[in-house]
Amino acid sequence: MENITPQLYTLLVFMVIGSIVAIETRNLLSAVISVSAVGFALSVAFLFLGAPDIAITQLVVEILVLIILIRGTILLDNTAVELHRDTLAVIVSLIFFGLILGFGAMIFGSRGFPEFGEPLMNVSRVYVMRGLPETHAANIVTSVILDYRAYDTLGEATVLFGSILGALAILRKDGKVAKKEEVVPA
Amino acid sequence: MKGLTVIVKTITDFVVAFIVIFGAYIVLYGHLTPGGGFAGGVIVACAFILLMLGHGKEVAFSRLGERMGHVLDSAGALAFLLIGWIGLAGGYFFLNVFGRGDQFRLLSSGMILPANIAIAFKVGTSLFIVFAALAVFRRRSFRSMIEDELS
Amino acid sequence: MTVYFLCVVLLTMGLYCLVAKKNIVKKVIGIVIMEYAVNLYLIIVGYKTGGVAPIVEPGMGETALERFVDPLPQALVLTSIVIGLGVLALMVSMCIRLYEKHGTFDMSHISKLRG
Amino acid sequence: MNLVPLFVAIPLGAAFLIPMIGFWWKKSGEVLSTLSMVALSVMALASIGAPAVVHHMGGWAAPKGIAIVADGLSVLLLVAVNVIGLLCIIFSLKYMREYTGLPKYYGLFMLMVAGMNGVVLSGDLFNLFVFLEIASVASYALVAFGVEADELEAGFKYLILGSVASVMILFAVGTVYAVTGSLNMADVSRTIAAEWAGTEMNPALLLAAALFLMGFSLKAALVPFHAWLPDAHPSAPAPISAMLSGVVIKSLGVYAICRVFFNVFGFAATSPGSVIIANSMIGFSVLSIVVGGLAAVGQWDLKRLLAYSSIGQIGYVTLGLGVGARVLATGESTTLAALAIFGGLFHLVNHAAFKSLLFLSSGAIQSATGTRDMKLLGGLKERMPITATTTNLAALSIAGVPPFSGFWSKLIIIVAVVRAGHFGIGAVAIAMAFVTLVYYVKVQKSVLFGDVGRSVEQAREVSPAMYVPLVLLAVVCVGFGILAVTQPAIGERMLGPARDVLLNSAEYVKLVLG
Repeated sequence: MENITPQLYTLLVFMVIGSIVAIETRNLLSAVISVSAVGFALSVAFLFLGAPDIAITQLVVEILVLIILIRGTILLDNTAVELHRDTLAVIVSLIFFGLILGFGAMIFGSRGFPEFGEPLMNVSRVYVMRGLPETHAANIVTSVILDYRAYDTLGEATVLFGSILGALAILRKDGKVAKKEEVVPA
Repeated sequence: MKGLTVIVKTITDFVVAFIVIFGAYIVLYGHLTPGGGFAGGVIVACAFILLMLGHGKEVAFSRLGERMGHVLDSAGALAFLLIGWIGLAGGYFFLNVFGRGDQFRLLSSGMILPANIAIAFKVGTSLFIVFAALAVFRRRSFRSMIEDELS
Repeated sequence: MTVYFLCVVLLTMGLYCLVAKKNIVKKVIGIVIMEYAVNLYLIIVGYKTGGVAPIVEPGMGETALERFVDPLPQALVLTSIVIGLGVLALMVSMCIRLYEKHGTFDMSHISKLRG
Repeated sequence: MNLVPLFVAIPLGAAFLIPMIGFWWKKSGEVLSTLSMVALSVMALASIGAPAVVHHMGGWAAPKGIAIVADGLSVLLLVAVNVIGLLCIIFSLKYMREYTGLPKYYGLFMLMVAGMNGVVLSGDLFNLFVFLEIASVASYALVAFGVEADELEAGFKYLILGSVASVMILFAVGTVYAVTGSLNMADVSRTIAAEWAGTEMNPALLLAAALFLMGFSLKAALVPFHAWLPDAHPSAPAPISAMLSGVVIKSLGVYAICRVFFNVFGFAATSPGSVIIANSMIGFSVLSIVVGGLAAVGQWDLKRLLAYSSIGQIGYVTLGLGVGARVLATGESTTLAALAIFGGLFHLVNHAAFKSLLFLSSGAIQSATGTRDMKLLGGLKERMPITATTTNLAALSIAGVPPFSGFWSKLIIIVAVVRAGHFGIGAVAIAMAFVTLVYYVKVQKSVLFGDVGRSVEQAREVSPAMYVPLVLLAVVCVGFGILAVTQPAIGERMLGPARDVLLNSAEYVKLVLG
């Protein structure tokens, strides 16, 4: 089987650069479009990593995220971001993140963590081997999300329901009923 | 929101039907090919959003009213919950009590197909509603503010 | 290993954006980047070298099944993407309301509560 | 067939139905949510003392499918969540009249309850994350429910920090999955115990533990991660503040810390990793006790004072649990660990009762006088006798005045801390208990007694719909405290099973995997 590492690294570096642009650019529209470019690169990366379901979902969600972000925020105000030169905060956070990165590098290189490309497949072996005979779904991912772990999917649908309900609640015109004449207590 | 030019409107009308059909395919064949209720639902929602962007909100709302959207949203979620309840009759929540049928056929794998359809309904309508709410809200509250800034 | 490392880089960049930037749209973007990083991390954890998508075709034998990548992280990521979308919708609606109240996206002009 | 899934299915059904039929039937929210909360409370109270139950979702056995587990600890939290939820709903019926969009409010409230019930029942790491998100998303929206500038800002802050916590937890779940190849808590626990007990902990697992600790501490608002709480809790409508301070930070934060660290990672003797985790738990707790207590003294906004006090009191809960964890990790006597954990859980239940009572009272005061600024209040004892009495009882209890329940739980925690040899920490805990007394005396002086304040002159007692839940909670608060001490069998019956779950993780594995 072909080696996907070069493509993966290219995409990852592209994503990192895209994120830097998204974070540092002073125009909000550019920032939103850059972050969407990162999302599309992520979708392609999922395709390379053998996850077409996730790639499709990521792609369509990314379109929606772009529309919502532009429609919801940028159209209101696309003035350039004000510069805040808080040098101390930046230095402190850079040192802190350097520590996190070093810590991460130490852990992912340790012997306890499985190498890239060699998953343990402890429970998943059962899904792969028995998925079709047990659930009759050819797409093993679907058999996992809608049969073996359908309860999670109920939770997922509920999160979406809750956030939409919450968004509608927050977009209400007025929070409180307009006060009528106060009743003077006897 | 008045909508865009005639060219855009015509193309939109033409394309929307195909997008909906494609979304339906993604939903119905979710257990056999990549995709599923969620991706398909978002695609259908995108079709309605396209309609809304192209024609203005009135046309989109005439195809799917706001109240109808809420009802379908809740109904999709309830349908999925109901599938879990049906399983409880067999002793376990989400027990797959439907007949599983032949492998590799559309009507197979028991509850997965209805669950996919329920999720697609839920996701499609709820995303459409939230987009509509964001767009409508912007118009309602900011028209004066934006006009002030432009003048 | 370098792949994991790049995921962590992406994650910390999102965190940096969240901490250092004052604009609330930038903060939203930071959250989105962090979610990308976590989703990518989960999928990479489940990748098998030379693996194929876990979709059975008629007539596949045991050895073909052995080459499937891990399907469980994919299921988790699907859920996590949806959750991210929901939270984004909620965040954007709050941003809109905050803009309506203050006329700006800049947190340093919005912030009144002392924390 | 057991009915444990109904704890999640009933509130979810109510939450889905309410916004749908709210268009036609305006009262749907009130009726449906009260009915389902009554049902849930009855079910929760009925399951006290029942043997632990495991339900395999979809009929798939444990590591393959998702298992939900109702053992002693889960039942304890279920009782707290559902009973307090019921009282908050009753309080909302009148209090929330002044807000618009009530079907949305009740829908979100039921989602929050469903999320918390799902979290405390879940036996699967990812499932725990999903239900945690349900409860969090609902509470983000509820904090900003008033859509005023302050409320939106507090909600946004809460949302941002909550999302960071979620990302951390998800990252930790991914790491645990990468190392153990499973998500079921019992299965993971078995793998960790088999491969890593007694040796130096796998660094990847240590990373996961650190991320879990940070994520859950953010949800529990332990001190360095507390920045959102003092804004979010006062901004929410009063019943939601009561829920947030009373049960949400406990079920999403403290419960999750307990479950993940005691039952999944396991505080095995002689494992250096466990000692590090236990020490950081103790460190965060002491910081929370000190910062929360001192910050509360300086507040003049009643709800802000209560919010800071929540940080401090949660610190006592995690202090008890952390000391228990440390004793387990260093392999000292199990009885001492049992005492410390018992104290922590006792304080958790007590705090749930009296802090929700205090927040509901503050809501009643605000609705009667129109303010929550303590400088404008005063002399409520004459104008609102019932509210003032219940507030006073709760304040005495939280301040640790004997014979109220708060005194006993703090006493047990401090005794355990001292007996474990942490004299400095014990001294701090005692000193901060006096600080708690100081700021509740301040509340009493400037709100309940003293001269009648400017805003209080026109005030009168709130309607029965609002004070009935207050009285009920006060009865629970005082009665439970006195009974738990005079009749140790009752305290043992309530808290004993929960303590045993935390003490013995092998038992949990056996229960779930058979």
